[in-house]
Amino acid sequence: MNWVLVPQQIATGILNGGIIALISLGVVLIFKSSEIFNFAHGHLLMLGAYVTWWFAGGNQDGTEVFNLPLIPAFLIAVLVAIVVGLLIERFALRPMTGQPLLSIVLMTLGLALFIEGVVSLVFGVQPSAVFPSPFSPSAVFRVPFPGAMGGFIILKKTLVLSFGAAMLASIAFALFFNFTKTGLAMRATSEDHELARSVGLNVPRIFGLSWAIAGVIATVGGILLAMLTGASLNLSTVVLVAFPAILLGGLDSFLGAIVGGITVGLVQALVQASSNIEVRNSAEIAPYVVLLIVLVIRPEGLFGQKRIERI
Amino acid sequence: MKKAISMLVLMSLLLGMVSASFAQQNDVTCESEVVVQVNDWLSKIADKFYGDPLAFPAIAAATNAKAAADDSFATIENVNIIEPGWKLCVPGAADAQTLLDSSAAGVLTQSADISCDSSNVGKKIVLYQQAGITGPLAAITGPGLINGTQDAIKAINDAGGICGATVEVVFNDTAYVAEQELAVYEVSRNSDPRPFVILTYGSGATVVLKDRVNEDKIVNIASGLNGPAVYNPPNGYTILTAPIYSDQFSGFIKWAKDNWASIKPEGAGDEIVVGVIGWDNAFGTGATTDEALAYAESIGVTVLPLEVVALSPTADPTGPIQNLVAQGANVIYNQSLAFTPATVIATTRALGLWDQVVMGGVNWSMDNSMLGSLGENAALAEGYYGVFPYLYWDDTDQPAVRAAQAAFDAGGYPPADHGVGYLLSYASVDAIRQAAIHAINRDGFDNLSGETFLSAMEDLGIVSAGGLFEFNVKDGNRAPSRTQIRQVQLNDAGVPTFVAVTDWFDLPDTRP
Amino acid sequence: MAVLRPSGDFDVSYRQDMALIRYPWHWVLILATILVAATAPLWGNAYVVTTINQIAYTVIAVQGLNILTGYTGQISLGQAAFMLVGGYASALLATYWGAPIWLSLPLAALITGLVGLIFGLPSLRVKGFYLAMATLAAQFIIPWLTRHTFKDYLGGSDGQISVPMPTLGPIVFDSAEKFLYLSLVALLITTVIAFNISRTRLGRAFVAIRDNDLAAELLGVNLLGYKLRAFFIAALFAGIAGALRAHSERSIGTELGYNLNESILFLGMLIIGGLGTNLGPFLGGVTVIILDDVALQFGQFVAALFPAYSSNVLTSFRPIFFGLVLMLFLIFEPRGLAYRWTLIKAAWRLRPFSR
Amino acid sequence: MTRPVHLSVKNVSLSFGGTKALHNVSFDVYQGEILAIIGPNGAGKTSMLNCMTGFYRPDEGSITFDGHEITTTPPSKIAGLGIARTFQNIALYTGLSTLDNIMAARHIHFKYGMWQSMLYWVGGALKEEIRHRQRVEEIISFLEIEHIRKATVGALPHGLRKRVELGRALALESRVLLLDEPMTGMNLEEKEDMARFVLDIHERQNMTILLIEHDMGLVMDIADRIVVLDFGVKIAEGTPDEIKNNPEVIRAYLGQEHEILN
Repeated sequence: MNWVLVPQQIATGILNGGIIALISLGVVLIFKSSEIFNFAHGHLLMLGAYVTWWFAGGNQDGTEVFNLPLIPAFLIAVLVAIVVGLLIERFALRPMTGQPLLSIVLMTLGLALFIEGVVSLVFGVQPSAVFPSPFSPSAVFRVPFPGAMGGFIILKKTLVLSFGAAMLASIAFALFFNFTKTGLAMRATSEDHELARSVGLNVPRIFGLSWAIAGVIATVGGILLAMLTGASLNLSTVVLVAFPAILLGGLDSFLGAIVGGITVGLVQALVQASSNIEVRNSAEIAPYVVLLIVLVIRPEGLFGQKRIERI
Repeated sequence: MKKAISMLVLMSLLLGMVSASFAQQNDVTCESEVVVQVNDWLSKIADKFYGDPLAFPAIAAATNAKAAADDSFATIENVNIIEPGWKLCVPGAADAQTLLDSSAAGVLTQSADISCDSSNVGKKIVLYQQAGITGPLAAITGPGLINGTQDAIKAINDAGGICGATVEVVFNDTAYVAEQELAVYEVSRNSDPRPFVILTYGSGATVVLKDRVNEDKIVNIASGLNGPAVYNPPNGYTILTAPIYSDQFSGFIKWAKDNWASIKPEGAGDEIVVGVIGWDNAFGTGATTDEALAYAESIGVTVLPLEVVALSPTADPTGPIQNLVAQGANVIYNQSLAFTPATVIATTRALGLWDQVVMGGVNWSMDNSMLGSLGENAALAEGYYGVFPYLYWDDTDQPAVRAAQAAFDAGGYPPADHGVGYLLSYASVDAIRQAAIHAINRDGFDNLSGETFLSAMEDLGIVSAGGLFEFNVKDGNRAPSRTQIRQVQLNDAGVPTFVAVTDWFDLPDTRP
Repeated sequence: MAVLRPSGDFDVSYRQDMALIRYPWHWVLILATILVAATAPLWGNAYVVTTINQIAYTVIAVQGLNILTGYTGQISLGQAAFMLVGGYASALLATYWGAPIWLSLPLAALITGLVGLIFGLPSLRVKGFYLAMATLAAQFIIPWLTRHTFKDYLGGSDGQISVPMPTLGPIVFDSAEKFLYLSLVALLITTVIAFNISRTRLGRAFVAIRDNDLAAELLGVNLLGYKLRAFFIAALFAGIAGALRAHSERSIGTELGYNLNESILFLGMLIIGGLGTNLGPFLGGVTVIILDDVALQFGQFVAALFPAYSSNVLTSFRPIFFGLVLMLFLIFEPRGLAYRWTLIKAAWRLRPFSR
Repeated sequence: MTRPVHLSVKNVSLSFGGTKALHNVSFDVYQGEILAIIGPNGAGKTSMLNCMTGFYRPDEGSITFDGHEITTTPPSKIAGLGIARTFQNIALYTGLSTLDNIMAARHIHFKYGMWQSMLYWVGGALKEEIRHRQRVEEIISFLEIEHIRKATVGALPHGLRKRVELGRALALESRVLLLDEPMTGMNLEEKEDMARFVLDIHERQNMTILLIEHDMGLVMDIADRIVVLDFGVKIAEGTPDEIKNNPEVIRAYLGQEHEILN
């Protein structure tokens, strides 16, 4: 361990983990409500980033149709995400009700490819980096911290903003889920579809709602990421870091998703503080190694519920 | 589509010829005369007068034309070098356009000594090109590589083909999937007559085809990234047009060593410690080969072990950067492209380490894609060094570059494709033309084969013993082993431009 | 599966009842297929031959995946990574021991099988998505290991090594035409093995685990043991496929694919062909590879109509096509083409009463 | 009772989270008898079966089979020792045919391994398959399901599926048969058929049968002895006549009194 790097890496890890947590939250939401593990979440996220980018004026090269500031562009993108979420639920996943797990996994994978194709058809394959961001990527907060490199921990403002937004979104989401009637209905549905249907809940509508919310969460995540790196087809790959986070936390736990996300951020960052070069260079696979270990020790994840199997 | 483009090319050529003759008849008139001030450069002046920095060749051409008759005007030999006090001729906007067109429509080649001994009108020469216009890599490299080749071939045909023979190109999409590269190659190699040259892109193709092209004796002009495929076995039929990353890296550290006194960060010692940040693939690890490391040791430069950054826009390089600095690195070299060098630049700035290191990278890392990834914060890259390939768009003293620029404009491609790829492809097709002519002259049209073609390339010095493409351009050999270090500097408008800080120089040879 | 058989068609022994090839027209169909494939160098061009090669090893990989995912119900997102192991193993055996292909191929398969076992271990405790994630981990960890360990042997930073041409006694498989026979023989062997697995206790135990793992366990099937066997066999097949691919491409490494996309493609082939059927991998593999070509042609056609958007069109059509076809199959024909085929067969037998 | 004890449950307790599913339950199953476990819904009957087959591991207590401790033996091993069962909610392998379902249950009797499976013709797999196929055909004809031999079980009607499940349990050739509500959801005719099969099996093979069933009339008719569970506690054990008149049982079945007596 290279101790002088550790404070900074912990800070970076937590901040990066915030976004991973937000992305994980969207996947967990879909899983909790409809037992679907959404492999297309990363692509929804990319779509959200592109839509925002487009409404915000795109490349600013004179071909833009709209040229809105970030917030209105974001609001329109949210509306688009809701519609897309509803469409996906209605036309791709509702017909899959009762199909085996594998078919549903493949459906979301097919959906992912389809979205990728459509985005590259409409927005092009070149990364579109001109993305409105309130801060320059080099704007930072400097927090004095003895023992850190140079005596300071440095927090990129964009990262702090996205971490804050991710946490706010998570809290808003938790409040919604725990304290509103719709949230209660969603929780009930997540426990038992049949039972929810029998007590008069409109289960398809709740599934649709979950997808709409997941679409919104994805869009928020997409925008936060695009602020850091611009909109590109590569954005969807971030979900590959979120997957281990989700399983670490436990597939059916919101708190788990957040803790898992931050854990993965930390793991990736702390690995890079190692003094062994090969360990440092394993940042890409470190979350998966941790995941394998957790799966063997505690298969239901850190916060997941252990299910009683009945026969 | 092909028809439309060729019509466009044809029309622009016609226009160019008409206007060129017009320009010769009526002497150039200067709308204004400008005396060069300190800190001026041609593109800046062009930007001032025409609002287009790329219009500077018009000023150079007009000035040179004036200079022929009037000594008070300077003669511009190298557009990159103008001296304070020189008098320049700035033609009117219309004249400038005419001049630009005429220079663009100039002959494709610069080597006038290559002429045909025979005419083969009615015959045809088929080139086989395979690349991914679809697939994952297409998104990063862009279609520039392919369009460059195809436009160059069209230009050759429009100029009468190769010794009268029409050049045809058979293009096959491979999506950069190795299996597909192989399948397409099998078809090409079984064509009648057997192809003498194929054009491929990406290390997948280079690797998969390297033994096969040797067996089949077909020259593979590869923009591949894979050194070992070229050097093993040596003198093979794979000819690499892309710069060699280990050479570029060695050249960069050599330049840093030689110029350390002037470029070194404040407070840095005399000891040069280089850290490399790269992707975890053949490209990303291509700089720090054993040979390059041995070279670094021989010139007394310490190179730290490669720090890997994931090929993902969300990868955070804070750890690698701090690790390198903690180990004493005062030079950081990026072996990656687009978003990764962009985040490394931004993060280094954010960490407040920008002034403590000399930051640079391989040619692709200092390209429009990198500035594009920084978006409106492109100015952050100010001071970043890049090892440049042997040609760049502002080498407008090269007719091939002007021709490429004209073809690019005529093609109506998006600005994002205005990269090195298009240019290199365009230029390499021209070199193929030269070698083909030589082979036809020497051995006869019917004996044009991979073998005769390769030996013709060797005769002309277009290929080096190690399998490197060596372009013969006007001011000498600028093969992939030649380079120029450039730096991102902000022009007066605050727009980052790639400014040469060295002359062309030879890269160290770090081939295995 | 309900078997509709013409009246008067009886089996007189169990052996006959259990046979795979029961009618003369089965033989005709099988022999004709083999003949067509084997004579490809005579009637087809080089592209056809290479594509048949590619289809052969792709089908082998999908057959392996079919045993794990189709029969045993364990989702795997790591089949391509296991191919990488097989390719490397065979390459190293041939390079350093000069092993002929009849030796290096099975040994590579075995080695891959053992690696598959390691990544199958989490199946002891997890299933469903959790297991899918464990295989996804394999898909990331295996390529990483090939780049970062044993650099002298695995190519390290280059991400690839050369693979010698396979030899069998005096024969050197140095052209796609010759290699075709190697692939076809391998495919024939794996097909027979896959069929045998599906009709014996092994296959029944696999399906039992898929259909009702708890009941299977209570009726004497050792879950971990058989899941591991399924992982082993899937990796075994991936090893054969990877070795074939490595030898036919004459190089192996992470620069040449073997990524998550390919693993997903294999799953898609399985769904389109028909999950848990022996015909599925064939139908799926051939369909997807042909579909890819169609998408390309269609993309070029559309690109010609809208030249300004040609790069967008060309890049996007493949994912759109594959994604859309996959989704449509899942919704309208979730049992894949193999099921459609059995319906057609049944309709043919019952004609003219099939409607 | 002089028959030897076959299966013995001693002080078994089981809980899920906070809820006690079984509390200190003990009883013996004797060789060759039909023992019924009855009790209201949620009394812990199926949990008891699950403990006996190793599917649940009791928190306390022990279960022995022929004197061997099997409390912690994994389920697949217990099946191999000779305990077969059917399931409350039919748990057939829906993708397999009737024949293959029953063949799959022969799993523990097969000798050949993975490699022989792959080779089939060499190594004896084919021979063994044919031998077991003969046994399975006997079961199929005993249960009178020849006509659905090659039908996929997922599509079969409820009654037949129950019968296939019984066939599957028989194929294990176990010494104890645990039947979890084999007659639920059947019409009278089907129930009678099923009862006939159970009695046949009992008589022909002198099979020990442990039965969970709600149809009291049927239980009283075919069971030798009855164990009554209520809220996880054994409240009675005895012959049908003893149980019929046990006040505890009547209290547990309050309001269902007549059902017992019918």
